[in-house]
Amino acid sequence: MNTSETAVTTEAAHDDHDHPSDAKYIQIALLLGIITAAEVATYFVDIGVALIPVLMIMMVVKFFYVASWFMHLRFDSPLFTKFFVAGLILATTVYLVFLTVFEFWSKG
Amino acid sequence: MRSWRGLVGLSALLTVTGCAADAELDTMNPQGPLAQEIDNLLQPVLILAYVVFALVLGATFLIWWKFRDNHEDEEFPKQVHGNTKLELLWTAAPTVVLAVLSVFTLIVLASLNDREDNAISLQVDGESVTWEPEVVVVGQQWWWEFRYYLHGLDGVDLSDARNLPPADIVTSSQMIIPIGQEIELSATSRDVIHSFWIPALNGKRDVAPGRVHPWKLEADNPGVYFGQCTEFCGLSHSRMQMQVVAMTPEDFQSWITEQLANPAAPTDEAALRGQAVFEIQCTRCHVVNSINGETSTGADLVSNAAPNLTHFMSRTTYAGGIFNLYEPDGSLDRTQLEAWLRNAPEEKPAYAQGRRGMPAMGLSEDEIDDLVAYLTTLGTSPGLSIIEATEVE
Amino acid sequence: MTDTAVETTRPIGVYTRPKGGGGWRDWVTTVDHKKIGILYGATALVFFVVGGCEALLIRLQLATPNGTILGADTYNQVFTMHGVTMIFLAAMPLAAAFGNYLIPLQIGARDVAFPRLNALSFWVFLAGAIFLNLSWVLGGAPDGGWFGYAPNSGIIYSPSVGMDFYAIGLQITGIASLVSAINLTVTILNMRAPGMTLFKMPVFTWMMLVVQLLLVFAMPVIAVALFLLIFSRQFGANFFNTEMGADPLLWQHLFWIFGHPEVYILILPSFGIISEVIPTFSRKPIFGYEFMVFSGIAIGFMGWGVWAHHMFASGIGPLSVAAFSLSTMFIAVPTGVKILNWLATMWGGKIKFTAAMLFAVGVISMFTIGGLSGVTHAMSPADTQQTDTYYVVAHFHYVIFGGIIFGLFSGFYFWWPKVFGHMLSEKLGKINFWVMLVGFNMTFGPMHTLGLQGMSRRIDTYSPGFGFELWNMVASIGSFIIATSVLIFVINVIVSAVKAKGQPHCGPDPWDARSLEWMTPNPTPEHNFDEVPVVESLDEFWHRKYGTDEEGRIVRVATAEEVCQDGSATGVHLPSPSYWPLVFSAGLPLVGLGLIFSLWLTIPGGIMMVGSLFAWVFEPVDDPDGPHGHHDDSEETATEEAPVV
Amino acid sequence: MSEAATTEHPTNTGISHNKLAMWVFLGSECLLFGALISTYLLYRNEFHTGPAPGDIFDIPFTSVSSFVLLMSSLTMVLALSALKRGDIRNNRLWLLTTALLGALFIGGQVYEFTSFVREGLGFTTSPFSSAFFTLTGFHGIHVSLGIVMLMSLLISSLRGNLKEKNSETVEIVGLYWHFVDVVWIFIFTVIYLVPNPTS
Ligand code: HEA
Ligand code: HEA
Ligand code: HEC
Ligand code: CUA
Ligand SMILES: [Cu+2]
Repeated sequence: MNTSETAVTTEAAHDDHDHPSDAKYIQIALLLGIITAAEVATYFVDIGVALIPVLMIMMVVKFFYVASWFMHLRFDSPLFTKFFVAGLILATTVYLVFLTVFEFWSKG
Repeated sequence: MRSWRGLVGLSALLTVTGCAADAELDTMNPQGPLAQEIDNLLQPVLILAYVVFALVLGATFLIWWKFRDNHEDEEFPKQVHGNTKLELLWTAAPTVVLAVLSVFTLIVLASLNDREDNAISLQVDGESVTWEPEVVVVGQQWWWEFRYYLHGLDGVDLSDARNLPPADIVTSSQMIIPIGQEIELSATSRDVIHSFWIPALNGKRDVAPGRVHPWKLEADNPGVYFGQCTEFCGLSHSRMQMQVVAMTPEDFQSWITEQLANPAAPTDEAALRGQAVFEIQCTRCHVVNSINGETSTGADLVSNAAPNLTHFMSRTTYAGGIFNLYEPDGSLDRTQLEAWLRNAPEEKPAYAQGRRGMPAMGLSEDEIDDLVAYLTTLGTSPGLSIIEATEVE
Repeated sequence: MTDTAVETTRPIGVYTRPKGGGGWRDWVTTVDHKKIGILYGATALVFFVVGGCEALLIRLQLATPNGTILGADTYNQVFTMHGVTMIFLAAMPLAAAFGNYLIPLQIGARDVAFPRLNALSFWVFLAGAIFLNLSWVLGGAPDGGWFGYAPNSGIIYSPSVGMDFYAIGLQITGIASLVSAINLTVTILNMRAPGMTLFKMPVFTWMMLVVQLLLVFAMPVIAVALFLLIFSRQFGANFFNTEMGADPLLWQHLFWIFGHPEVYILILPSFGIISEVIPTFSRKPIFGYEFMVFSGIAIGFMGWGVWAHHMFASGIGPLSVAAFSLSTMFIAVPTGVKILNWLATMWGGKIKFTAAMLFAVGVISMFTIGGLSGVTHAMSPADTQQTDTYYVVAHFHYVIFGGIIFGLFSGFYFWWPKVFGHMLSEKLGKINFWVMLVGFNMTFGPMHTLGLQGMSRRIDTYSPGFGFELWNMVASIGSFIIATSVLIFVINVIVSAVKAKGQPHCGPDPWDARSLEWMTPNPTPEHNFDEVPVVESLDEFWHRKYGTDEEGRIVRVATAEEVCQDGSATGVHLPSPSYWPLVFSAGLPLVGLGLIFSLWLTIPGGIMMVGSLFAWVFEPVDDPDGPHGHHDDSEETATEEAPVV
Repeated sequence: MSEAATTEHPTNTGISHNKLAMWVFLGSECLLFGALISTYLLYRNEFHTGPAPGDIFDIPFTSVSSFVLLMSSLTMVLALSALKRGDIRNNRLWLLTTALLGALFIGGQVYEFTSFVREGLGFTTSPFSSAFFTLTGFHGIHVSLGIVMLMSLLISSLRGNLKEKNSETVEIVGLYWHFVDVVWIFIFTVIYLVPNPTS
């Protein structure tokens, strides 16, 4: 962790610069809305085997945008990202293994 | 310091002396190839463990002896902060040891999990059938049922353990197997999780409701092998035992033949009266093939099952394998059986009110006498040798 | 800082903060991490004795075949409560006691990041502990084993209220653990003294950091498992209803996904403790500090990938068994690194075998026995013979008693002067150790044998004839020797306290210690440090006392008295005490009882909780007469950015 | 007393305690929802004799409420950004909008639940139903708690206590809010959109 240096001096300002404007937020929300629409569209339009991968990709993109922009992970201390990503990765691996042990994938 | 060494030595020793002669559940006394494989895996690892422990303890004593220093001086020993080479060494060394262990573990694991194709030929109702030895094991609070489908398990739906298709032979507490054959088990449960374990023949396997777990057993020699339910399953978990009786193929065949036939109808007065009581009081839970066939199956109980009593006398222990049916001389242990019929929960804790276990039936002493007379007509006693070997205290 | 927070959150008349003062009021409102640490420790010791007495009952029942001291039903409750009490109400809170008391001191902080939340953690824990034990008198204790396997823990098979107390009680203590874990994580990351980088932190603090992270990630998993159980029992949910197609293994997985990290949650604090004790008494720095730290992290990390080793016989497929078998074995590697590094620390030292050191050395050898039997479990085919026998009971008592309890006792003897200002008797301490070592090996050593002889665990009695008689008797006698040793400890505590009465406090540095906590006088003053030290190295305190001369020999450059602060600073601002953590916590068991017996009870419970939360948020930052300050824990009041220095 | 003693509280990481605590907590929440979601996935086929997920999910309806929740994330950042500019008025406006959107989402969930119950899917109908209601119920409780927090912010703002310098409080509540949204993004895809078994 990069917290090992003595951060007695803080970049207290890091919050202020670099902050996206409201317009940027609205753009992102628009993008999220469009992706959601696309997601919903898959329900009505048959795209065959591509369905699940496509859904997953769209989900991850949305997830990523909310986390990095709305939750400011992009601009904020990397420590936050570490905690969050640690939780995410841990949860994902542990529960994927969990489902695998239950033979979830073959049972469908 | 002395005492310490002595004690640690003692505790190590205890492990070695694990195999007392009269320990019927001894895990280190394999009596079949499967248990043998496990033992072969464990023994060297135990030795390795002693070696590692001896090294750690030896180092501790050496340090104690060489570096103890209770003087109040200001001298400091050489200040060593670490040594990367050493660190890597003692990261690598155990890794290597464990890698070796894991190879053996995997080999044994694989071999314990593959299915051997074997079949024996049996006379069933005058016909010859090939039987791949397989037994359905069903656990419930707090006894084991063993079901034999002599025409194979193909097409036999085991998914609902409380509603299993009729089997050719249904028995409880004692599983009878032929020697020298790998017996495939399909194990399931009618209520909670139990664990099926015959230490001399193999490790254990849990049985769980809604799941059918494969497992297997094999005995080299005829004999009686003890087991115990090892997954905590409630009140009488400690009293949920079982035995495997391994027989020569000939003996096994005669056992099959006997089990397939219905016991002769009682003739004696008391037994007939007993049968009458049985039909009123007992058939709502128990099955005796000649009376109620497969029609009533313990509908009163949470598990939906009570032991099938058709060949009751052919087993030597009952009620979860904890009571002897016979005295050592081969005569009926009447006192115990009467006590059981008088008030079963008194003999073996159960939640009879909660429909788990056999209730106290409120029978009169006469009725009990008659019932015992009737029960003794159900099946024939096995030989004295089995009675002796299965005796439980 | 900014008094503005005070100004903006106008104190609402009634909610003035208590002033502290003296006596019991001081203890129930305290937010001081040291007092909370002591509260944790005292409570946990009480529950250790409770759990120990349950263990003695178990041993009495099993001493002879066909034992009749407890019936089957009572026995099941007793062993379940023994496991639950020891793990959740004794071992975990004892670790919390050390963590609370020592972490801020070891990193040079005045308190933890959220003092009121810290108090909350303790009171919630206490509420949960009392709640769990109330079950004894309110309809029967839990009887499903400490891991409460479904469906045996369900309403059909366990119709008494016991398992409800289990599920709700553990949920309550879980809240305490989670809150405290977040608190200590933030404390360690954010509040280190200037100069103290992560890699200058004492190993104990490091291990506690790993433990807090494990807690942060593991507690929610058992929380979910317990919710599923509560919903199934209270509201008829079908999570474990196999008739409808539910899978009973769901509970096992969730429980052990939590449960295995949990055992490392239990052991790592003790590893941390002896990593402080051993260097001190060997008069050498810890060998391979980075390896010690990284192996601790590795243990914590690998601990997530091994849970199904508790389920080798449960019917998961052979591939899963193989995978978990391998992952489990390799956990021995980082643990081995620790064992060998401790030995290497002692090697070439000038070792003083004080009581604390004896217990630490005891950990090294006794834990190793347990660890090695763990490896024999990890070989899954072998484990199918061992699982659910006394061999497992032997394994985990060796790691738990030999690893955790010995480690904690080492900590008691080591830090007692720090906390209470007087030493424990070394003589009694050594007797304590030897008696405990003898009793411990006599109790749990024979269990290896019993297990290999085929004695199942959780059986209320056994018949003669299986060859179990001798070793059970030996084990039972051993357990009373352990009890004697615990009694000796209690006597030591009392005798030493009586002796110390009226005497001046012991000097600041009784052990010639190494880390920052000893830079404050003994016992620690309320404000910890007069002045927060600037840290330059690992073992800062030691380095301030010693330097090297031209030939590289170690020479004393300052006496401990010179280096230590005298605790004379006055007027240091400290967070004010508060009633609300206690009030909030008292509401929880009421809600729990309400769920079990009558929903009406949830109303006063809910009111207490919501009310105290409200009061919490709006209570003034400071006690009315105290000096103005800042640094408090409520979101409303402490939101200003970290000031730039 | 010496002022020095009280002003020595910069944090090592440069991050405030509260914010760090919230992130640690969110890391923990990942495991909580992970367990609930996996439980659901395990049981989505176990509908016993009751309705199957594919029979009753109303995708168009849920899409709308998902969209509502998504947009509440936008209003939440706008609230924060307004406060950072010192624009108290817009801050209040957006906080209120966020809470209302959240409430709308909850309303939708209540409607969904009642219509499911009407179609025969009760909490105790099947393992699937228990898992479904538990998962979405936990999410709903999180949203509701978020609404309570937003309302508290609003009240404190109306009492004049929510100023530019308190923006971190809003940010922290925002983090929680976005997290709950992110969880829904996951749930919406994995539970609703991935083709569901039908009876
Ligand atoms: C403090 C708690 C603690 C700790 C630290 C451990 C440590 C380990 N445990 Fe244990 N365990 C428990 C507490 C703990 N355990 C409990 C409570 C249970 C029972 C739960 C229940 O059922 O109620 C249990 C059960 C348990 C099981 C399930 C048994 C069963 O029910 O069938 C297994 C199986 O693999 C296991 C394995 C291990 C291993 C491999 C380690 C390893 O971490 C050990 C590593 C250490 C060493 C190996 C010693 C030092 C190493 C060296 C000196 C290097 C050289 C070594 C080699 C080359 C081998 N444990
Ligand atoms: C931290 C964990 C911990 C600790 C410290 C202990 C300590 C002890 N445990 Fe164990 N134990 C468990 C955790 C622990 N245990 C767990 C998790 C289980 C599994 C439960 C389950 O299966 O669900 C278990 C199960 C278990 C069993 C198996 C029960 C069964 O399967 O049927 C046994 C049997 O002997 C046992 C014995 C003991 C003994 C004799 C001690 C002794 O070391 C206790 C020593 C302590 C004392 C004796 C203190 C008493 C002191 C006094 C009496 C002095 C009085 C002084 C005053 C009043 C001032 N324990
Ligand atoms: C409500 C159900 C019920 C009724 C009625 C009942 N039993 Fe039982 N019986 C059981 C159960 C369950 C067991 C297994 C108990 C155990 O092992 O814990 C059992 C066991 C037995 C056994 C031992 C069988 C074995 O092989 O283990 C005998 C013999 C027996 N019952 C006889 C009787 C007789 C005779 C009656 C009638 C007077 C009777 N039972 C009525 C449920 C019942
Ligand atoms: Cu059946 Cu234990
Ligand atoms: Cu484990």
